Amino acid sequence: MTQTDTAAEVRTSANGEAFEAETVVKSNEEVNGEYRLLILDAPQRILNCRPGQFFHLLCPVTTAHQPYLRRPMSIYGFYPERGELHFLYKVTGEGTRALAELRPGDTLNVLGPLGHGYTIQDDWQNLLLVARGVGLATLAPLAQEARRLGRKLTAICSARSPEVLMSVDLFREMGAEVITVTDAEGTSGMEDIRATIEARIAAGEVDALYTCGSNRMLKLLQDIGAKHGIPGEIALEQQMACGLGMCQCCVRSFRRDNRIVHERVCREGPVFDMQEAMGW
Amino acid sequence: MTQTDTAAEVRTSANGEAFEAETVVKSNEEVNGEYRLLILDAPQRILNCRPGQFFHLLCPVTTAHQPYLRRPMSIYGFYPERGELHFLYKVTGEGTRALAELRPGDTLNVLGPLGHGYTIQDDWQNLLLVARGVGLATLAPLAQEARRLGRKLTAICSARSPEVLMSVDLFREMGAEVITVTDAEGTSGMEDIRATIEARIAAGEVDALYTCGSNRMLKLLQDIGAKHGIPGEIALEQQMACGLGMCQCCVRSFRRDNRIVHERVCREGPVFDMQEAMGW
Amino acid sequence: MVDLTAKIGALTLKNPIMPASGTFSEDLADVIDMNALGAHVTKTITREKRGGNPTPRVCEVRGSMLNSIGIPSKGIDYFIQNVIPFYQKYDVPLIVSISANNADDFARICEEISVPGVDAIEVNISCPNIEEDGKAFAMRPSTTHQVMTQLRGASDLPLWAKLSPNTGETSEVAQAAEDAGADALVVANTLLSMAIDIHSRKPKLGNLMGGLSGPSLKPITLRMAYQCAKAVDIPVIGCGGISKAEDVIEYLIAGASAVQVGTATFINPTAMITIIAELEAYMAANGMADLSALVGSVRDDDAADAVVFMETAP
Amino acid sequence: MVDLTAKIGALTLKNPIMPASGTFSEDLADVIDMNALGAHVTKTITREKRGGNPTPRVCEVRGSMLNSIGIPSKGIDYFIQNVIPFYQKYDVPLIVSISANNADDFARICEEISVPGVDAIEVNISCPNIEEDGKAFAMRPSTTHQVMTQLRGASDLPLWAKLSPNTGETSEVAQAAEDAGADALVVANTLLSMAIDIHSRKPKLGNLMGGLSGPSLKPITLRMAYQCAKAVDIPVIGCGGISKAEDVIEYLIAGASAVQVGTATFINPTAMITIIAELEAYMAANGMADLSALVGSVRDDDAADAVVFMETAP
Ligand SMILES: Cc1cc2nc3c(=O)[nH]c(=O)nc-3n(C[C@H](O)[C@H](O)[C@H](O)COP(=O)(O)OP(=O)(O)OC[C@H]3O[C@@H](n4cnc5c(N)ncnc54)[C@H](O)[C@@H]3O)c2cc1C
Ligand SMILES: Cc1cc2nc3c(=O)[nH]c(=O)nc-3n(C[C@H](O)[C@H](O)[C@H](O)COP(=O)(O)OP(=O)(O)OC[C@H]3O[C@@H](n4cnc5c(N)ncnc54)[C@H](O)[C@@H]3O)c2cc1C
Ligand SMILES: Cc1cc2nc3c(=O)[nH]c(=O)nc-3n(C[C@H](O)[C@H](O)[C@H](O)COP(=O)(O)O)c2cc1C
Ligand SMILES: Cc1cc2nc3c(=O)[nH]c(=O)nc-3n(C[C@H](O)[C@H](O)[C@H](O)COP(=O)(O)O)c2cc1C
Ligand code: FES
Ligand code: FES
Repeated sequence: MTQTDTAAEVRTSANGEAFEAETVVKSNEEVNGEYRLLILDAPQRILNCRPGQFFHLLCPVTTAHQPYLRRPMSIYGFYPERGELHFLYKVTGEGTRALAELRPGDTLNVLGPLGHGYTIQDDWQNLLLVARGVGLATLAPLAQEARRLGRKLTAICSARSPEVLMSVDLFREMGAEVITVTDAEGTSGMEDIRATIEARIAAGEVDALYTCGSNRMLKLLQDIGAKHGIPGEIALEQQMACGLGMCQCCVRSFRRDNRIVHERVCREGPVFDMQEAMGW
Repeated sequence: MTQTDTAAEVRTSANGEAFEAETVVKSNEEVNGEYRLLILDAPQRILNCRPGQFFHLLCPVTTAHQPYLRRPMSIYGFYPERGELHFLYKVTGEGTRALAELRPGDTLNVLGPLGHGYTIQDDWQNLLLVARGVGLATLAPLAQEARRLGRKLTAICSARSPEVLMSVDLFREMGAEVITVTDAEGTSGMEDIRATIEARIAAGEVDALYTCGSNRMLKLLQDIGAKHGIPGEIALEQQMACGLGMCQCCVRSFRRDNRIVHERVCREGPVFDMQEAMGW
Repeated sequence: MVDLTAKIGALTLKNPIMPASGTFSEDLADVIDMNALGAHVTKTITREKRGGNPTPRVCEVRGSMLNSIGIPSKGIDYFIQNVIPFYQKYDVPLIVSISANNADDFARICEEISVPGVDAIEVNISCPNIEEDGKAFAMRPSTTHQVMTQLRGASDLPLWAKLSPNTGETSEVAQAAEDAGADALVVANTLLSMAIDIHSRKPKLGNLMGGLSGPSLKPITLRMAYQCAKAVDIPVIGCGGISKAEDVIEYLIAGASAVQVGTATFINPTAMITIIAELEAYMAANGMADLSALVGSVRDDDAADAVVFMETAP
Repeated sequence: MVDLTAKIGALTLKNPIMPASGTFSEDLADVIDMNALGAHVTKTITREKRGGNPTPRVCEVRGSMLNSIGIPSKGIDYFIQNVIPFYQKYDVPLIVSISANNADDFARICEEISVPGVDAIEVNISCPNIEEDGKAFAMRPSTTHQVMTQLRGASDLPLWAKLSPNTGETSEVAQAAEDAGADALVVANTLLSMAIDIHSRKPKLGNLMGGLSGPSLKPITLRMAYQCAKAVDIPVIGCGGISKAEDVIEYLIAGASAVQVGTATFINPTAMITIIAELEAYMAANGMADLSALVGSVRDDDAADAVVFMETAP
C-alpha cells in the first residue's frame, strides 16, 4: 500500500497550475454516429498535460441549448508542437449537444489541465488497457506516453460492432498491439475478456492494468489483479461543479487501510488505484 | 369625441388574428452607426399588416446575450408580394444586441401583427408626420398607405446630423415631400418645427398630424393641434411582456371625457389619439 | 390512445394543462384554440374597481421576469356581465381567481362570484403585491386557515387555494388550507424579488418590488408541490416555471395532478398547445394509458449514490 | 485613483469582493492570485468530523444549479492545524464559517475557532441541508436571537450572521441577529429547491432536496439585501447570483457594503478577479472616489411612472 499512499500524498497537494483559457475551434467533426472529435487551437500554457487528466469545458449557450455548469472531458490528445488540444466526446445531453454545434472559428473557454492522471511505474514494462466508447478518449494519451517511455502496450478495444470501433488506428500508430472485441461478434463478454487477459498474464506479458468507467470492468480487473498480484489504475467519473476541488460534490468512496474514505474525483482523481476503488 | 370613442370600441375587440411564426433572416445590415435593417423571409399569413402595427420578436440566445422576454418592434415595411417583413432597429441593450448577431439563414420567431395602427380618415387629404430615430420605422409604412390612398404626405425627418438622416429616400419614393432638420444645422429645435408646421397649416396644407415616441414632440403637436383644430395620432411605447393584452403591464394614461383612463399600449395602441395621450 | 383526463376533485379536465392567473385573457383567442385547454383561469379580480400598480410593471432578470402588475380590476359586475359570457362559448371549465384585502371582503366576492358559468374559484391568498411587504394570508397557517374557513362558508363551488413561495411554512400552510375545506391547492404564486437599474439607480419596477416568475422559479415551486403532495390529500396543481412538456412531467412525478403555465405563454403564446401535444406523444411513446402512470411516481425512497455513468467498458 | 476599500465593522477589506462559503478553497490558488481578494471565506466546518450528503450532490437547473453537499468536515482540529496556516501566507482577512446542530455546540466551536489567524467568524445559521426540511435557526427571529446571543458570549471576534432565503420574515430575522450582537449580515444562503430526473423518476440530488444558487437567486437575495439594509444598522454583505461587476454594483446600490461571489467561480474560476478590475474601471469611468458613492444610493423615493422611452423625435 505504500505506493498508493505516496501517490495519494502527491495527489492532494496542489497540482501545479490550471488555467481558464479561450481556445479556438479548428474542427468538430462526427467520428461515428454519436461521437465527435473536437480539435482546439490552444495556448501553450495549457498544453503541459498528463495522460488521464481532463479539462472542464464551458459549453456554448444557444437558443436551443442552455447548459450552465462546465462539463468535464478527458484529454484525448495534446500536441504542444502544433498547439492542439483534442477531445473525443459522446453527444448525450444539453452540454454535449451544445458542444456539437461548435463550428470552426468559434471560441471555447476551457479550464485545465485538471486532476491526476495515470502513472506508469518504472518496473511496469508491459501495460494492458481495456477501453470502450468514450473510455478510449481517456486512455488514448496513455499509449503515447507508453511509447515515449518505451513500454509495450496492449489495447483491448471494445465496441458494439466492428464498424463503430474507434481509435484502433491511433493505438496502432503508437505501436500498441490492438485486440478488438465486439458485441456483434460475441467477443466482448466479460469472460472472453478475462480469458484473453489471463492468457497474457500466463505468458508473463502484463505488469499493469488500466481502464476507466464501468463497474463491470472494474470488478473484472480487480478480480484478475488481486488473483495474479497485478497492479492497476482506473479513471472514474462523477458529476462535477467546480472541477478544482472546491465544492466537494464529486466524491466517491475508496477502501484504504480497511477504512472507507471519500476522495474528490476532480482533485485526488480522476485516476485512482484499481484495488481501492469501490463499485457502485 | 365620438370618433375616438368608436375607435376605442373597435380597438378593444379582438384584432382578428395574430400568429407565432418562424421566419428566416434574409439580411441584417447596419444602416448607420447604431441602426440596423432586418429583412425577414416571412409566411404570407403574417403579412396582412397595417401601418403602425408591431411584431413581438423572440431574440436569439447566445453565450454573450441572453434576453428572455420578447422585444416589440414596429413594422418598418411589409411586402406580401415578395414575402418580406422589415424592421429598423436601434441596438440598445441585451435583446437588440442579440438581434444584431443574426446572420442570413438564421431563423427568428416573431409574433404578430399586433396592435392597432394609424388611421387615415376619408377627409384627411394632407398628412404631416414628424419622425426621428427609430420613430421612422414606425411612421414609414404610413407613407406607403398615404400613396395607396392618394393622399399628400409631408415628412419632417429629424436627426443629429445630415449624415445620419435615415429613410429620406424611402419617403421620397413614396411621393412624400421631405423636410430634413438636424441638430448639427440647428434646425431641429421645437420652435423651428412649430414654425414650419404652422406655416403649412396657414397655407391649408395640414389635415392631420402623426408622430411617435417623445414627450416633447407630443406636447408640441398637442399644442399645435388644439390651437388649430387639427386631429392627430401618436404611437406610444411601454415595456411589454405578452404583447397580446393579457398581462396588463403596458398601460399608459389617457385623458378621455374628463377622466383619466388606462389603456394597454399593445392592445388598444400602440397608436392613440394625439389629444388624449398624456405626457410622462 | 392516451387518456389525458385530469380529475381535480369533482371537476374533470380534458387535460392537465391550464393557464396561470394573470398570464391569460380573452385576447389569447387571437392566437390559439381556446378549446384545447384543460381549464380557463382568469386574472385575479377584486369586488371594487382598482387601478393596479405604477409602471414599469415588468422587468427582465436573467432567464426570467419580475412583475408588479398588482390587481387592476374592472370590478365584479363588469366581470359577470362581460367576461363570463365570453368563456361560456367554450367547452372548458372556467376557474375564476379572486382576491381581497381582508377576510370579509374576500367572503363577499366569493359568494357573489358563485354564479352559473363559473366552475371553480381560485383563491389568490398569496399575491405578494397587495399587502405590505409581501405579507399575504398565505404566509402563515393561521391566517390561511381563518380566511379559507370563511370562504368555505361563502360558496359551494370548488375552492382552489393558491399558495405563496414567500412563506417558510409551506407544508403547514397547505395543511391549514386543506383543513379549512380547500378542494385543491395551486402551488405556487410568484416570489418576492427586486431589480435595480444601475444607471438610473431606480428600482426596475415602479412598485419597488415584484414577483419572480419563469424558469428560475421552477426548482422552488417544484419543491413546494412535492412538499404539498406529501402533506395533504387534496389535489395539488403545480405552477412555476413550466415551459415544456418535460417540466409538466416533472411536476406530475413530484405529485401534482395538473399544472398551470404562466410566463411561458408570454414567450410562446402557443406554449400550452405544444405542451399538450408533446405530453400526449411522450405518454404514447412510453406506453402510459393515463396520468396515473405519472402522478406522484417519484422514486424518493432510495436516496442512494445514484449518479449516472457513461457507457465506457463492456 | 479609485479607493475600493470596504469597511465591515472593525475590519477593513482591500475591496468588497470575497468568495462565498463552500465555493472556495485553497485549491483556487492554482488559478488565481489569492492576494487580490477582499477576504477569504472558508467552507462551513463543524467541530466533529462529518461525511456530507449522498451523491449526486449537485445538479443543473435552467441557468443555475442546486447543491446538497451538506457539511463534510474534517473537524476543527484538522482545520486549525492545516487550513488556517495556509491562509496566513496571504495579506487578506480570513473569515471562518461555522455551523452546528444546536446552540451549545455552536457556541463551543465559536469559542474554539477564535484563534490567531482568524479575523471574523461567519455563522451559518441558514444552511437548508442540516436540519430537517430546511428549518434552520435563521428561519425565525426567536431562534436566530437565541443562538446569536449565545455565540456573542463565546467570542470576541466579529460575528457575521448568514441569513436564509427560506424564511418569510427576512427583516425580523435581520433585526434579531443585530439585536443579539451580530457585527454584519451575509444575505443570503441558498434557497430550498428540487429537481427530478423524468427518466429515472429519481430526485436529481441524492439528498432529495438542495439549495438553489447562481443567477436565478439574484432577484430574491437582492430583495433581501435591500430589506436588511433598511432594517438594520450593521453592514450587509450581499450574496446570491453575482457573476459580473454590474451585479455587484446593483447590490451596493441596494445597500450592501460588500459582496460574496459563489457559484460564478465554478463557471469562471477567474470571475472574482475580473469583477474587481471591472468594478474599479466602472468607478473610475464614473468619477467615483470610493464605495460610498454607491452603497445604499438606491432611488427608492419616487416609485413613479418612470419607464424609459427611446429617443424618437427631437
Ligand atoms: C473526468 C471525466 C472525464 C470525462 N471524459 C469524457 C470524455 O472524454 N468524453 C465523453 O464523451 N465524456 C466524458 N465524460 C463524461 C462527460 O462529462 C458527460 O458525458 C457530460 O458531462 C454529459 O453532459 P451533457 O450535458 O451532455 O449531459 P447531461 O446528462 O445533460 O448532463 C447533466 C449534468 O450531469 C453531468 N454528467 C452527465 N453525465 C456525466 C458523467 N458520465 N460523468 C460526469 N458528469 C456527468 C453533466 O456534466 C451535467 O452537469 C467525462 C467525465 C468525467 C468526470
Ligand atoms: C410598439 C413598440 C414599437 C417599437 N418599435 C421600435 C422600432 O421599430 N425600432 C426600435 O429600435 N425600437 C422600437 N421600439 C423600442 C424597442 O422595443 C426597444 O428598444 C427594445 O425593446 C430594447 O430592448 P433591448 O433588450 O435592446 O434593451 P434593454 O434596455 O436591455 O431592454 C430591457 C427591457 O426593457 C424593454 N424596453 C427597453 N426600451 C424600451 C422601449 N423604448 N419601449 C418598450 N420597451 C422597452 C425591453 O423590451 C426589455 O424588456 C418599439 C417599442 C414599442 C413598445
Ligand atoms: C404578469 C403576471 C401577472 C400575474 N397575475 C396574477 C394574478 O393576478 N393572480 C395570481 O394568482 N397570480 C398571478 N400571477 C402569478 C402566476 O399565476 C403564476 O403563479 C406565476 O407566474 C408562476 O408561474 P410561471 O412561472 O409559469 O409564470 C401573475 C404572474 C405574472 C407573470
Ligand atoms: C456547492 C456549494 C456549497 C455551499 N456550501 C456552503 C456552506 O458550506 N456554508 C454556507 O454558508 N454556504 C454554502 N453555500 C452557499 C453559498 O455560500 C452562497 O450563499 C450561495 O451559493 C449563493 O451565492 P451564489 O449564487 O453566488 O452561489 C454553498 C453553495 C454552493 C453552490
Ligand atoms: S467538482 Fe468541485 S470538488 Fe470536484
Ligand atoms: S404587453 Fe401584456 S398587456 Fe400589453
